[in-house]
Amino acid sequence: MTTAKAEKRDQVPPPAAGGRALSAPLLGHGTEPTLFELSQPGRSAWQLRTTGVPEVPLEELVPDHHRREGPLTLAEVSERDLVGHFTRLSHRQFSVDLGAYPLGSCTMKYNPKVCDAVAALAGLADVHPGAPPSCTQGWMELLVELEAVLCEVTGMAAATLQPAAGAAGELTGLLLMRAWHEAQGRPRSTVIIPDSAHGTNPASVTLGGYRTVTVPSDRRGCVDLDALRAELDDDVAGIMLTNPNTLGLFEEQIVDIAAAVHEVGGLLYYDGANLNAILGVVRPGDMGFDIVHLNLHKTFATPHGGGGPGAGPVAVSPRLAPFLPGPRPVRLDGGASAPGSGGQRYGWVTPEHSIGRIHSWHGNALVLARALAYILVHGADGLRRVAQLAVLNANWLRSRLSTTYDAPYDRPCMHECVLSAASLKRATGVRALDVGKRLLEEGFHAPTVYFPLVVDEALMIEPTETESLQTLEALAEAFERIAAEARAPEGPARAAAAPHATPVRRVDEARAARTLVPTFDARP
Amino acid sequence: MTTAKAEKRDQVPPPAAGGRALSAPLLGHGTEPTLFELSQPGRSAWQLRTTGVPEVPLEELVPDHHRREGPLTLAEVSERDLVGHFTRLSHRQFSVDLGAYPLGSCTMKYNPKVCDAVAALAGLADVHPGAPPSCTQGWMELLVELEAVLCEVTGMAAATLQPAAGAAGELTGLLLMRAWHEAQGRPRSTVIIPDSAHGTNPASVTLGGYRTVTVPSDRRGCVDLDALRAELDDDVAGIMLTNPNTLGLFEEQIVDIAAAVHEVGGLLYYDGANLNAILGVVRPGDMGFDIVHLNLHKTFATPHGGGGPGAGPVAVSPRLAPFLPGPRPVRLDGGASAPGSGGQRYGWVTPEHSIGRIHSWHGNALVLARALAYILVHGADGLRRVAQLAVLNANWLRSRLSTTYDAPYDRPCMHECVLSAASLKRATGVRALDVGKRLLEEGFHAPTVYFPLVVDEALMIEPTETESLQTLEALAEAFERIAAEARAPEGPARAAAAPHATPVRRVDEARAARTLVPTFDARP
Amino acid sequence: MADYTPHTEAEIEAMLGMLGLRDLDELFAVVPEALRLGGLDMAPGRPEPDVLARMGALAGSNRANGTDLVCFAGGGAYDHEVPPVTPALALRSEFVTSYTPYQPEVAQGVLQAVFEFQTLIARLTGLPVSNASLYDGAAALVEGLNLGVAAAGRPGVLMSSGVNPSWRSVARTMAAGTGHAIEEIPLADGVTAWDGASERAPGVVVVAYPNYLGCLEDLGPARRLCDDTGALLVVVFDPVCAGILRSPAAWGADVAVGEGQPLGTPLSFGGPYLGLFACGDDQVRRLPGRLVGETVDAEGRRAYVTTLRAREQDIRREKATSNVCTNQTLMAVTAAVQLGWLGSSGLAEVALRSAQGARYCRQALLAVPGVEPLCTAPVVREFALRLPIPAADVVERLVEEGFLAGIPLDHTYGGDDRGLLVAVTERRTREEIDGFAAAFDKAVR
Amino acid sequence: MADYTPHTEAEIEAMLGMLGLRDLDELFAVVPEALRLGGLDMAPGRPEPDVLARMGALAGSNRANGTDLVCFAGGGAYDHEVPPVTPALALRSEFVTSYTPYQPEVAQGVLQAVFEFQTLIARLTGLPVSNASLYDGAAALVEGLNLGVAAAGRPGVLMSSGVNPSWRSVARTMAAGTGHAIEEIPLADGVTAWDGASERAPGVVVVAYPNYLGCLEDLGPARRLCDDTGALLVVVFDPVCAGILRSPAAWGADVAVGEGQPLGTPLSFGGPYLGLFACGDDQVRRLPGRLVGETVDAEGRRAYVTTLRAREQDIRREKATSNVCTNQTLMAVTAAVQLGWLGSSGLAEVALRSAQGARYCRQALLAVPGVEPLCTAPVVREFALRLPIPAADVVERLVEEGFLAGIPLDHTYGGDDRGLLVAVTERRTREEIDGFAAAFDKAVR
Ligand SMILES: Cc1ncc(COP(=O)(O)O)c(C=O)c1O
Ligand SMILES: Cc1ncc(COP(=O)(O)O)c(C=O)c1O
Repeated sequence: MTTAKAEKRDQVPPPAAGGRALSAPLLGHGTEPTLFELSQPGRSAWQLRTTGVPEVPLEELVPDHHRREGPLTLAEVSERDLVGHFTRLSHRQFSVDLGAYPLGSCTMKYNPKVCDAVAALAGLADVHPGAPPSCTQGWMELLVELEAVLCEVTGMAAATLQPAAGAAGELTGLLLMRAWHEAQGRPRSTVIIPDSAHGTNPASVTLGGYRTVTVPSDRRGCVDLDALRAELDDDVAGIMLTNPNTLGLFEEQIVDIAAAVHEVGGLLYYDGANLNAILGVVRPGDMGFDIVHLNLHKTFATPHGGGGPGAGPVAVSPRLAPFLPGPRPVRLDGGASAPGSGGQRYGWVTPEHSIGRIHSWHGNALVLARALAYILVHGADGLRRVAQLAVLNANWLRSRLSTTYDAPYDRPCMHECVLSAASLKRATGVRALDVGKRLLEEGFHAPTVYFPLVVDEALMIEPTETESLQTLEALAEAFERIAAEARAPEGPARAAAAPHATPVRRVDEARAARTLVPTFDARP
Repeated sequence: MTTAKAEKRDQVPPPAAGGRALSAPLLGHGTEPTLFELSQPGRSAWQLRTTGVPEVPLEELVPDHHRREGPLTLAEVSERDLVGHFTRLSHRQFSVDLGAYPLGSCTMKYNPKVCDAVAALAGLADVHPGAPPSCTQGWMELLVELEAVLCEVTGMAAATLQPAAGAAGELTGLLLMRAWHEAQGRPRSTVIIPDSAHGTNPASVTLGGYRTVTVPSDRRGCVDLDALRAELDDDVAGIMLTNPNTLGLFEEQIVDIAAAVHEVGGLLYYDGANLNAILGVVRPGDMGFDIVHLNLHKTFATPHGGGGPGAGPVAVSPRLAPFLPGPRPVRLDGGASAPGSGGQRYGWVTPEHSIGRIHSWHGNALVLARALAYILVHGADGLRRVAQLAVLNANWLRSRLSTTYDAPYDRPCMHECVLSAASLKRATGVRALDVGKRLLEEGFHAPTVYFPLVVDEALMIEPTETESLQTLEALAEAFERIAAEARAPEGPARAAAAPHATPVRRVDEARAARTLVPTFDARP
Repeated sequence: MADYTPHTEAEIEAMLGMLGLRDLDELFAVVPEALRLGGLDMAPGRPEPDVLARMGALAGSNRANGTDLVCFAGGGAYDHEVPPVTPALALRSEFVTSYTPYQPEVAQGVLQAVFEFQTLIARLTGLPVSNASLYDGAAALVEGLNLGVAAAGRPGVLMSSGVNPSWRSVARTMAAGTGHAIEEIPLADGVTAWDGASERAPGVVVVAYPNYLGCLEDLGPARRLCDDTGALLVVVFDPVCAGILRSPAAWGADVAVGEGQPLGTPLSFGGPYLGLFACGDDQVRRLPGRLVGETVDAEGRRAYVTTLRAREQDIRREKATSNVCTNQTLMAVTAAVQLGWLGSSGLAEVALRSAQGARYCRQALLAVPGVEPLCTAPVVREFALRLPIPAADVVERLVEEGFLAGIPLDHTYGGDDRGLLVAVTERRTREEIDGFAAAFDKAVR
Repeated sequence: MADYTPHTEAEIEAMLGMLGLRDLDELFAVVPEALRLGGLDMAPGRPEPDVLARMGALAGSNRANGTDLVCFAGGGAYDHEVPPVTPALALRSEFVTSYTPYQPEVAQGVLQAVFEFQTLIARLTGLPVSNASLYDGAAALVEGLNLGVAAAGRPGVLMSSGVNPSWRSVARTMAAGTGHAIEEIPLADGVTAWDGASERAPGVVVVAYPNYLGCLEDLGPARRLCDDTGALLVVVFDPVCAGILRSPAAWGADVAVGEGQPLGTPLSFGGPYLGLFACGDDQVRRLPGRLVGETVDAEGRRAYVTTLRAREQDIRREKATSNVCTNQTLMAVTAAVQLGWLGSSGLAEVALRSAQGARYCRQALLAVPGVEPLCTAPVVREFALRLPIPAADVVERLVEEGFLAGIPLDHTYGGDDRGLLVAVTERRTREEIDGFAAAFDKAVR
């Protein structure tokens, strides 16, 4: 883009003069004006501390050609209108705190408020990440303790806490795989993933410099072991699996899979998004996995924040530990000689063959602190109970709903179940999407739809362990009502027009992509 | 009530077994079950710290006949359902943070978030009120500083911060009046209040042991000076006034009123609920008042909390200071000898002729801290600007709306204006109440209706200074739309059926009083 | 200068123009010239961060529990657990920044929460009706007297000295206006000595359970006094101890009043707290303050509304028996959340653990040479000691050791200046109690 | 053991009954016997208050800014003012506890807030498109390289050493997978010495503004390099300094990336932070991560939705150029609130005051004997010094005096181990700076 073009863009029209910039609430309805429509030049909310620092004009501080080319136009609002605006927006947002969120693969469990209190501790939140270890011993102890419990939970030897989300963990894991194979002197070029895998898996494989080889699922929803064997050779760097897989099914042949992959010198990567199902029951390490990422924003109840932040630590078996990203916080033993350790118990160490940094600092630290608090509250038994009741809830729902919807895999599930609206669609035209939209007006979030891709009209339902039997019953009734209604004369039309009772009605996604309006200034 | 009857009452039926106790949110609509319907015996949310204190069975600790007569049945819910329940309830509640609240006499201005941060300071919130002064010097300094600024703002000499709300302040003021007259050796028996006064005024007069004498307002909405003079004699303990009065009008003859009351030896009490109008412009003390209460939850922006807590400090002229409630926090001068002052700068002192305590402890301390923060941010000029813009907003609205509604007093108002729907009602049957209910579905809170009593079909509107011109315009348009619509054929019916868009439709108040259901257990 | 007004200078001009005014001062033309202020004698406004720093400095000049002191003080304000979930819910801004629910159509949130609060308090006291809150325990006591005197038609009040002395002091202050004749009955060995009463036809009898010294007394005598004279029995109860104790209703209370701070409200240097008030159906039309009732909306859906409004000051005016208007709704919502979190089992557990802690602590302190019990009646969470030296001195010495040792008792409780009231909640660990006892041992020498 | 499951034992029985199972273990019958765990080797669960106490103790083992240290450290994380209103809004539980807005009908709150965030970042950078956030500054840089290399079709990257060294380190780590050929160009007197580049046909040129040493360099040469070679220009910008500096677009950036932490997110020991990413219209189909667009609902009302989803990993799978899924939405909402609070005037004021503080502090430190400037290019909020002794030692000494003096520079910046990077934000008072300079004077001896 040329400078001239850029300058033109920057000539944002002055904000509308307040417009109908009112503070009337919406009680869930109507349209909330944007900050830009609420803006009135000359208004402001900010207040900054009195410093006594000598005032020097901008012109003296910043040379001419470095100064902003024209007036900045953000949005000028009063604190009162700022508060009104975002409070009203919050009333247009579904959340776990408002109701059940049976979104498969996402583990939208209740996020304990005690973890908010932890994340708000000034002694954690107000620490500069570049402060020397003498100032951050508490944080380092926290991270080391978290690493240890994550290793115990996964059955691995060491972990990095740097990855900021699951996908970052995947890529880290693939880079570890690459570094390890290279260190063995035989770089490889492919990574196998099952067809049911989450989209981040193949994307990460590509970014890790590998080629994806997809293996099909068998009729029972698991990896087809023969098909897998057929793909295995010494160009295979490894395989990425989740277990339970994205169909919510446990890969029973995992030991055989592991043996087969290891036999050709490949590594096993465990996508931990579904770890909630097996906490304290069985561990990836014991199944034979070499690398595991965890989604702390799923399994360990750190809130999703409307799309993030998450945290995706990666734990590895002993042979991969020397390759982990650094610097890592470690406990210094008595005679430690880590640089700058002067009498301190924790220091930063970069592993011998480290793949390098993968985060600006040390990872999503406050998310990590929340997860540790959650784990400490639960302990071994509590975590196991989480898995047990998550699986109980999912099986109860599966059992209850599999007479109303199709159950493509008719066997017990783990923490989530995949049903299908295929018959319903054939009979009535009502699709999985419509079922989800109708559910919204019943007061529930929709399940995940059309994923995993291997199931037609998939409805992927994950109730999580924090929903009560009463909520499950209400959810099941809503699903049943929707199916029954779809078969009634007006049903399909009603379903297609759903939802009605939501802050906005069905949103035109196609138009958004066709006529892209990515900012307020791009409005036609 | 006999014990037998009581025991029967206590046999609360065991809570419904979950019922349709679901966590589906309401998105502003539907009915939220009560905690009792969400309850499931055996469930719990509490977690208490591990203490290591030896466990002794209840039977050994509490003798038989002191133990609870039967099982306690509150409500047994999970933390997840507790959070869902109260979060959903919050979505059924209008608030300043959601929109404009032009409720006359209530000063529903924006409550700055910085004051929430102040009230959350552990060094303020975690202090036991019975701790010795050596532990509470910060709090005492805060209270002494607040007292000083409140005295400056009101033009008085000393203040008590104990009263927990305006009405408590009124009663405190009347007891001060009583004590003062008694100390003069001539107890009196009546207190004069204007007919426009708030209901707490006459109620406080009665509780203060006085008889209320009501004086009428004149045609300009002010105290009828002649009628007042006719009531004045040496049995009059004093007069209670607000200025501006509850019609939002400034009592221009205040100096004459003060002189007349003082002449018969009476005292002037200032109801500070309307102080927002005159901050930094004119002071009750300078007008001749002897006693002033302030509503910190109005003028100084401490939030109303859905009906409280407030704070109603009472400031007095020098001659009344010795009668103030005690103990009071005071600054000890160098040679102070207050009990327990060992080297401390602040101590507790009970005034010589104190009427006694009027609060369990020292008043609504955290509310007082919020108010001080608000005042310190504003300073002298900021407070004056508050009054100026509150009055500007009210006059703009009055002027704009007085062609659409009746303006019973056609003169500039102060911080609020009283209009009337009398003509509208005559023409269409649409009452002030209906106007208010219609406004709710426009996204605004209703104004105060049917108060003050002296105005027929009163609409008492107080926009406050924190609402923008754009919000005022939208509010005015809503008022105008409602009036126009009322005159249309379907209008009156629509108005009578309003509101539609709110979480519940018009609520049957008569039925609530007729068939009293004050608890869940009293449901028929 | 800082403020929160949104007006730009141009808007002010335009608004003044519409009103035909030249400047903002003209808005105040009605104010007599002579009264108009030049300006307030106050510091200029300071930006928020400066003010927050100043308030932080004031907060830092206190010695707070948790950080600086381990709390063994009670006397009407208790250091019970407040979990993060309670403020997270009760302080949602919809609850914090709303007004009294005058328009039920947009206030179901507060109304339903208060309805649930009323139900919880009714279940706890055993009485069928609770109001929506009063200012604090003292205010609830005063309203109890007002109701009782009005119902009985007699101004005499027999009040046990087991009632919190500062609440009694408030009651005396208010009696100057209401004309109630309050007679305070002393305690003997921690229990009210009703025999000593001179008033023979009281309108109201008031007794606290547990009383100020932490003692449990048999309320039978007080109830019989009422039955004999036609007086109403007002029982001052504690909402935490009530989790394990015989309920006010079971003792025959006509009115139960109490301080609700232990239900989720921080110590807050004494406020805002929460006045609890419950009574029988027969007194509901004299109930002070707000009352929320269930009803339906125009579509027949369940809804809540403030009801029996005719009792309240804004309608009854000088005939009202209470002037309360703004109350403590937010604390009532807080209590509903906290009781929801505790449930029956949690409330009973808090009470039980407090009693266990008190038992353990009392034994440890009584083992200190020179320390004696002030009374022998059974206790729950709090107990009174007689020390070998003045209690205020011991408190000061223990502050230096990091303990808030309790509340010194006034001489009427029979300990001269050497009586100390010690409270132990479920939050106190054995380690803290052991440390306290060790420090106590040194402090009383 | 504690957990947050609501199940009563009776309910578990009933549910197992419906499934025809005897106990909970049977749910895991599919798990091979040999793999089943006896139990985790972990401490038993502890109640919340215990855990909160433990986390509080860990927090207490840090030296935090505000309480223990006055912060002069930057290096990519800055101590700017975060007013109470920002977390009060951004941390509303609807924002915190929602998922990615997959169902726009019930996610307009997050979607609109992100749309506003995108608009604000677009206005700030001058570029027309911003995404909905990335993990942090380093991730944004890496995505910038990925986009640039894909667009240019050439793997060569010329990267100024003025880019944050730890971001460069991340870029190098990722290059092991992507195969990007990154050449780092050193600085000379604080400004990139492009002449030294050996690569003559780069796909991407990256430069930071201000750069890691706080210096402002003329971006003209970098832009010309791009114009000459057809490379894309990626500018690393700082969102606060951008309030007064020439915008990335005005310098001709194709892509602007940055760290959004200074927009309302606490220092948080380095995360969660906020990766900023903006680009031209021409690159929108290569934009990494989520993008919110405006559209309408079935009734024609304005509505928002995540759009151009075909770019994303869940649809493109192995053909995606980015794998980002969960991002940092909550920090984007936070930034929208914070920028709403600041407005144009506030953001410019923060930048100006920071520059004034930096100027004042730099002068004061340069007055200390033995302290020299590391470079002379103009600076805004941050500057580099060369100390007479190792910087890490000075930092440690100043910690003891209550100051976090800055970030020691690595030797590539030409100060051996004696380079120190000092940042001054609008929060630093003259008094603090004077105290810092005085302590500095002692510490470098
Ligand atoms: C199965 C699976 N794998 C990986 C991921 C990616 O995790 P993240 O979104 O944290 O990057 C997800 C998240 O949705 C997932 O469900
Ligand atoms: C004019 C007036 N006086 C007195 C009061 C009573 O104040 P409070 O509600 O704080 O008791 C009010 C409150 O509504 C009022 O408006």
